[in-house]
Amino acid sequence: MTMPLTGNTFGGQASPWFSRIAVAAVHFFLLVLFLQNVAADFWSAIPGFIFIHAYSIVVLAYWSSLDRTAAGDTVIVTLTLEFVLIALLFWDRFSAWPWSTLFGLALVQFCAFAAVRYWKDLRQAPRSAWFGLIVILVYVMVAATAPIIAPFSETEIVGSEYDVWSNKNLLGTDNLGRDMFTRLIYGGRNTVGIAFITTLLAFVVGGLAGILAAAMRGWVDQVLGRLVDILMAIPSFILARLILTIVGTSVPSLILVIALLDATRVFRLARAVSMNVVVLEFVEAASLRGEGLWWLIKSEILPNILPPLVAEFGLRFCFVFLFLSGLSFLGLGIQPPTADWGSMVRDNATLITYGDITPLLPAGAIALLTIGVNFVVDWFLHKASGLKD
Amino acid sequence: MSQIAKLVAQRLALGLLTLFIVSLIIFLCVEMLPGNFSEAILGQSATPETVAAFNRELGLDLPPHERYVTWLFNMLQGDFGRSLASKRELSELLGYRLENTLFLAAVAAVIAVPLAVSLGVLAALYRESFYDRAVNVVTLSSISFPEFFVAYILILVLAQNMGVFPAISNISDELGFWEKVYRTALPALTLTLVCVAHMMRMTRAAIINLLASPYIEMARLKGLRPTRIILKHALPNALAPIINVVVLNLAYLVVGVVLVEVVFVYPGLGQLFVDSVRSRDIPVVQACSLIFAMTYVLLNLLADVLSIMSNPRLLHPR
Amino acid sequence: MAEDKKGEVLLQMHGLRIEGRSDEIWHEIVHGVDVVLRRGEVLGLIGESGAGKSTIGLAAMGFARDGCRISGGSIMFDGVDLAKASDDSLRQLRGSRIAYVAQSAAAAFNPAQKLIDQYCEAPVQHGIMPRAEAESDAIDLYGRLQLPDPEGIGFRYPHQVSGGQLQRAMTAMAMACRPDLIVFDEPTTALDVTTQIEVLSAIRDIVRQFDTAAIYITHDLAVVSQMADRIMVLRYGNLVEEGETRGMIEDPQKEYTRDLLAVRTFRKELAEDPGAEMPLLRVENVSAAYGKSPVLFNVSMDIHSKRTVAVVGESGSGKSTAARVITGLLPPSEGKVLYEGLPLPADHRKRSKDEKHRLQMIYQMPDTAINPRQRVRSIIGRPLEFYLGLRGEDRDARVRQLLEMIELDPDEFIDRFPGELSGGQKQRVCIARALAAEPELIICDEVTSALDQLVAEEILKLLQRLQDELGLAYMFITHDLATVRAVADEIVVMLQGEVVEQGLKETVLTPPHHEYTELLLSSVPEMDPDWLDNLLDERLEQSA
Amino acid sequence: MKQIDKKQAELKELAQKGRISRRDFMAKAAAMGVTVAAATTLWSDNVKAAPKRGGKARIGSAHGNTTDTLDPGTFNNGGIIHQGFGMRNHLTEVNNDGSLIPELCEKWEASDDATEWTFTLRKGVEFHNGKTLDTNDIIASMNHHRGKDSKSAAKPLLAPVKELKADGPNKVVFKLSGGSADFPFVVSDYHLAIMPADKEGKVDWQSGIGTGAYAVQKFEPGVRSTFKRHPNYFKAGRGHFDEVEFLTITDVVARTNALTTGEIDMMSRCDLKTVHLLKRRKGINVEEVTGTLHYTIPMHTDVAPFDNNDVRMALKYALDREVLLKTILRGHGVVGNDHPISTANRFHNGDLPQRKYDLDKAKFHLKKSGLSSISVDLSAADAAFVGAVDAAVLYKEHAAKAGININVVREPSDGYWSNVWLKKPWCMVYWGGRPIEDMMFSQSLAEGADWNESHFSHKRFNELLVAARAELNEAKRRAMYYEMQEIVNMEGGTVVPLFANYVFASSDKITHDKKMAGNWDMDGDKAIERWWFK
Repeated sequence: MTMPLTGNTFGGQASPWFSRIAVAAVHFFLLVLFLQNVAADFWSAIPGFIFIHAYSIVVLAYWSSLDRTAAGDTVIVTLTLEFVLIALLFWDRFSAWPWSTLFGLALVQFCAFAAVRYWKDLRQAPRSAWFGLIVILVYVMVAATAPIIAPFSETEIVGSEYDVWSNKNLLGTDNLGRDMFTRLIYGGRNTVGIAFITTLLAFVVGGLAGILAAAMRGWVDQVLGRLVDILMAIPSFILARLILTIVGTSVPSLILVIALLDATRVFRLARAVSMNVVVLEFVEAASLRGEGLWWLIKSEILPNILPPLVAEFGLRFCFVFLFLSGLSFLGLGIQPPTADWGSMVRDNATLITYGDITPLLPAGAIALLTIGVNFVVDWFLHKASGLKD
Repeated sequence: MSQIAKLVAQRLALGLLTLFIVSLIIFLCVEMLPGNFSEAILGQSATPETVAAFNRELGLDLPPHERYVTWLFNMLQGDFGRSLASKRELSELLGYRLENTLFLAAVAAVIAVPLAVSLGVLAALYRESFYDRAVNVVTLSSISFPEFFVAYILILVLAQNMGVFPAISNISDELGFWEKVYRTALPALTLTLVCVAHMMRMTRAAIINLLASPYIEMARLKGLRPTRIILKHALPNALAPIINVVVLNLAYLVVGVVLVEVVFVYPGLGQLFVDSVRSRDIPVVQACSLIFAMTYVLLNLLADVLSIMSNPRLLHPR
Repeated sequence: MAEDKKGEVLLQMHGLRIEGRSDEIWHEIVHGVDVVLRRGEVLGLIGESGAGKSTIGLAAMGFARDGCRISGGSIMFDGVDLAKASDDSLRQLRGSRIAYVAQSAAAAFNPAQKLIDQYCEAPVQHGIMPRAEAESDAIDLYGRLQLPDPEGIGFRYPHQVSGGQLQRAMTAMAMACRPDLIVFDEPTTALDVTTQIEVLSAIRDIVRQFDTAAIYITHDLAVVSQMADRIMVLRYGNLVEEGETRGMIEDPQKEYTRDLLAVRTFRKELAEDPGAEMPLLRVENVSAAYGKSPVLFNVSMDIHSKRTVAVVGESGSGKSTAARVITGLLPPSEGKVLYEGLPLPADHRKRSKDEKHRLQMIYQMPDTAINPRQRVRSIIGRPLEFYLGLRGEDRDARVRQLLEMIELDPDEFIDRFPGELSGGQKQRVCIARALAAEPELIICDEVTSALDQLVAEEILKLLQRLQDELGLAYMFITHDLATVRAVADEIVVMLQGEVVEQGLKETVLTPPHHEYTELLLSSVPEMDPDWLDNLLDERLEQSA
Repeated sequence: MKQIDKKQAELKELAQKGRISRRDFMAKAAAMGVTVAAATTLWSDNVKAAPKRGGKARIGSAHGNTTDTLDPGTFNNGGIIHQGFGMRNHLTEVNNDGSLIPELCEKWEASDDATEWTFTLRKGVEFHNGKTLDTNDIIASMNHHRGKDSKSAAKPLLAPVKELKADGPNKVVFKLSGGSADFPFVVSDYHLAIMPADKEGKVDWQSGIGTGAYAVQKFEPGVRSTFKRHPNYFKAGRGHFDEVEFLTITDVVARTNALTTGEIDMMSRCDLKTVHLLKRRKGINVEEVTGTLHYTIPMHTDVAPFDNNDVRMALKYALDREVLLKTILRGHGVVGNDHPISTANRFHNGDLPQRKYDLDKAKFHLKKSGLSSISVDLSAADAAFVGAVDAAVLYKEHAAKAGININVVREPSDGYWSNVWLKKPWCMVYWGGRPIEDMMFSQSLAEGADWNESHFSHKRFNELLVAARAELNEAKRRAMYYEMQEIVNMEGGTVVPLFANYVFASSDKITHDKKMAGNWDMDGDKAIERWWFK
């Protein structure tokens, strides 16, 4: 039953024409941002423009000449190099950018590179997964570049409350007369950003602990397992409430608390899937070789439990997202005037009674992203399970 | 069977330990909250004298560890204590709320669980069909909206526009059973929408997971009908994960419905808990947390026992 | 079964083509095969993995696994073209007129139902007989298949019944509707040799009793020659050769068939008795247990450098446990392991790098023995880095050397993932990984049992060459006496955690044997269509 | 006079119940010495709005906790206060026109220096359990809040009461440590409800028995309470519903939905953001009253830089109250003038110029203070009032233009009153307000007062406070209170940006007197006593 193997599912090589276009598009996007925001005048941006394009050509030429092993590393090297070079060239203006925008841009670029790298897989993705990917990409780009694309500032009051949709305020205004469109964009940035960081943290903590428990067994497993059991026995909403009340609802404490609560769920999954891996012989072989714990985790276990973890990441991200909105609803989430979708729904919820759809927008935004992420996760899981046979 | 008894005993003992630590954690958390019961009750009008008098009467002036030990000691003797606020016996105060919460959970579960499982089975049977995709998208959307938003939309459509259900669940114990069900309909529906997707997807996945196994192939080669293959051969073997996810959702229906209670003014445990935290009514907070933790422990135990019962390998060892 | 129908063509597949899907592309895996089967005839399908034999066997039921499709040709079964028949009519045929016996009965029985429920399902669902009748029929068949306690065994769950018995119960289940045709898909592959004989004879008897036509699929020519009237040899989805069993065994026409027949003719030169020379590794009175259940009892053995010790036994005999004790994965409850006369720490975590690198292990399943997320370069490179401190170019150079040593082209293979390798190639990589540590002793735990016979032979030859070149000692754990014959210098026979016999190869293999060794040796099928009959007669006489 | 009032009340009741024809009514009125014109008005007023007895009223309140009890000493939210007013009465009552009228007493008298107050009890008032009200009940009810072990929030209110004793069968005498012209107002406080006393002189608060219009049937704190009308209620023209169901619905959306779908008949606290939409709904009446509820931003006047009055003035000028009114209250309120006396109070100083957003003046005062720029922390949490944080942020933006840097510190809502208020040098606060100037001033601004949130210490102010308290001449008192408001306005440490309106709604099946009380939400939290079904 073995089929002729045409390539590893996760190391597929991108078709060169697409990679060129994609990277060029990313660079072009970056440049437009440059021209709009960084370069004080058009002419001073020209060298940057020329440089980036010349550089892209060199990178791509080099890249396509390489075999695919190096491609992954090249992506990372390229990414780093490019940012360093841009930073050097435009240091004075660059430093004025908010860090989150930089981070966001890095993320956008990373997405593009990932798309290029896994183009072969993407091409086979079903339509629903494509839809999900596009939704996620749009959200990431919007979130990353919020200060640039939003017509107004986050808390600026630009009109009377509940204005109708107009040219000036694309989606009307909210309960305080702030531009709804702007708030939506910023809300996405805040909510998505916080949910993303929270989930990431939960995975780092919970995932590591889970793998550790599986790898070490014995009392470590017991202690961690019991601890998680206890934490899970307290309903998360309630524990979150208590802790947030004690430490206050600042964004860092929100992130830490939710991450801690979510880490328990991640722990369980990570432990369960790691358990399946640690009994495999290659792990035994590595530990017989005398490899340390860290190597076992990093090189032997982690790469093999990544697919289910990534899938879980998507789902957890959605849950965190909904959890945050729930907390906002109870007034414990992200505090005003910072825009977030949960409290935007809540702030405008009374409108629903009068059949107004304004509160639908942020709720729809939440739902759209959740659905998108789930589609991608479904596809990913499908692929990952396909790997087994 | 003795194996099950042993497991139950072991898990119950562990559960007790868990409960003990939970009570300790909750107590510490509430202690760490700014302000205490007296200040919370008196609010803006608190003066040092009245607060002191309050504390004296309620024994709040004792050091925390002493209060905890007393509480624990009384607890062990079956005395749940009284609410600081109303001086009512907790068993009476909580009993009513718990009953409401369980009622809501039961109504939601009665709708949600059969619905989810049958949707999941159908989706597995007609996988990759239009029906499958449609159910998938619909259920996904239903969990993708925040809970309170689903609630508001249901109110708008079913209460405001169509007027079939009341907008708030004003229930009391003198109501008849069906009247109670009627008034609980909207919150139950909200909860159903929130948790069906999860259960349905798990049912579908668990069944599909098994479809590649040799015994399913064998069943197909025996010339059995697809329905029979799914129901007789796949479903019984997929029960363990399904039971787990169902139980997880049941636990959620009991402990995680604060938002729905707020929106529908449903007098359940969640509201009581939130209120009691706000006013630092420690005995009530403790008791609620213990009930929640106990629900979790017991339901988990139930899931394990049911999983064992559904698995002949464990039920009938060689 | 009417006598006049005997000899009539029951199944005729013509130009059968089957496609399988990988990476969203359809590849043809069976390229136009013709099969003819008459009533009462047993047809053997033989070939290595990837030959398409199971696929063809299933196609005889009009069935294609998920991800496969029948893309061409016709499958005429008693006048009906199964390739074109509707799902409903196919379903009515399956189970009632064509039945299937799967490779692993343990997996093919629904674990949640009792055996008899599963037996009755087909006859009741097809409306052939009511439940009660089916049950009594089942008990009758269980008896005929020599299952112990035929009245009671049906009311057990699959996990409560041993593998050999399950395989017979599955054969009974296939017989339930008295089908015209049964497809046996490697029914004895997963069984021990001694059990295999019982199942083979039971299957043969029942097929003969009911005069059922059968397709018998296996990779073992010796087995199929006991069962089949006619044999088809398949390779890569093509027919290689077809003929009457006896004729084919005696006079194969094609080279591939000859290769298959010639498997395990490879023999190692006989070695001398090592005498009192200090052994490289000595296992001294070791007992071990998993938790509370003891699995090893007072086991002792010596392994001398540059020699191969084969540890042989059936599943559950404790041979792998012995390996785990030696490697330090399972500290023994009693006894000790000496390396060059010095005791090794019982727990591998307490052993030094120096102690570790001398002792390497190769596993049975190459699929799980190497990390699917690492490239060959790092799989082989890591021990070099870890034990020898090689980095960068030095390391790569050495990896290339090792790849050449195991006969894989470095340029082609160094950057592959395990998923891009065949089973034999993976096992070679495992060997290279072991070699990278520059060991003195390699424990080979059933290293060939997951591989096709021809590939296995290549691996054995490779190991032998490496031993000659590098002076390695092997501890060779296997259940396959053919392998033992091929590679061993010394043999240790194990049964239920104890060593029943040990010594030089010729001593052990030359009669008189220990009783169990005798049983083992006699149970290995031979390429002789009469072997099974003779053996059974012999055993019958002995017991009489 | 009193006699005539009583007769008139009886007449009114007859008219309202339709038991008397117009002709008979006029005749009876004339017999009582009422002018024809007055009698006509009386007739038409009462018949048009003739309160009808009956029906089951369901009320959705924004407030109410599961920890609420029937002990009036711990009443702390509008929900339980409203229920308290429904089931119990007080010695005096603030009427819906803001005036003080006798409730359980028939009249009160003061000594000349206003240190001794005598209340004559109304006769024949019956508790729900049939017991008749006597002086013991009054004394026990008052003592419930007094004494060393009192846990009552009303303890400070009664702190000046030196002695409390009965004088004969139906008179109670309060002896005060200092003159207090407004003492009758004090005893109208919602804490000081009259409950039946037992033999030991303790009150029975647990049963909820009182003299009020409604007797408690079922009390589920924080959820719902049901009441039945007290058949022998002593007040004429009050307490019209047969039954009352009191629901706590904290979520404003749920409350609004309940009202619009007819699940409840009245609700407190409308959502200000959408009240304009609610008003458009058919079948819903929205009411709005300016009351004493106000927001304050007190600075500790003994802490730098707030110890400098110019800094305080600069901060007062650096806030655009109109914007705050528009955004925080959506216009449902009035701007404050940096003193806590509302237009609903008797002695509101309307002559005082309204303080406006004036950057020049702010800069001027800032310069005058000798500080070129200041940077101050402002603590806020939404526990102070809804939108407090928004308000703080707006303040920050306004002040920045005057060169004042306000750093908004977001405090946790929980424990705000114990950890932030009175502790942090500058924070956001809300006050329910007091119907009496003296109460307001002596609680929040008098030197040494527990709640002197701005640590205000002004000699003249304190002298005026004591003098005005004992002054029985209204004109003189007015002058004194005007001056005090000016002092606070010019020198106080408290920014008072807004007075908030009470906005509540009812179904149009409900009706009520035209005049709405401004001392509490929902008609002085007496909707269930004062309103009726059409």
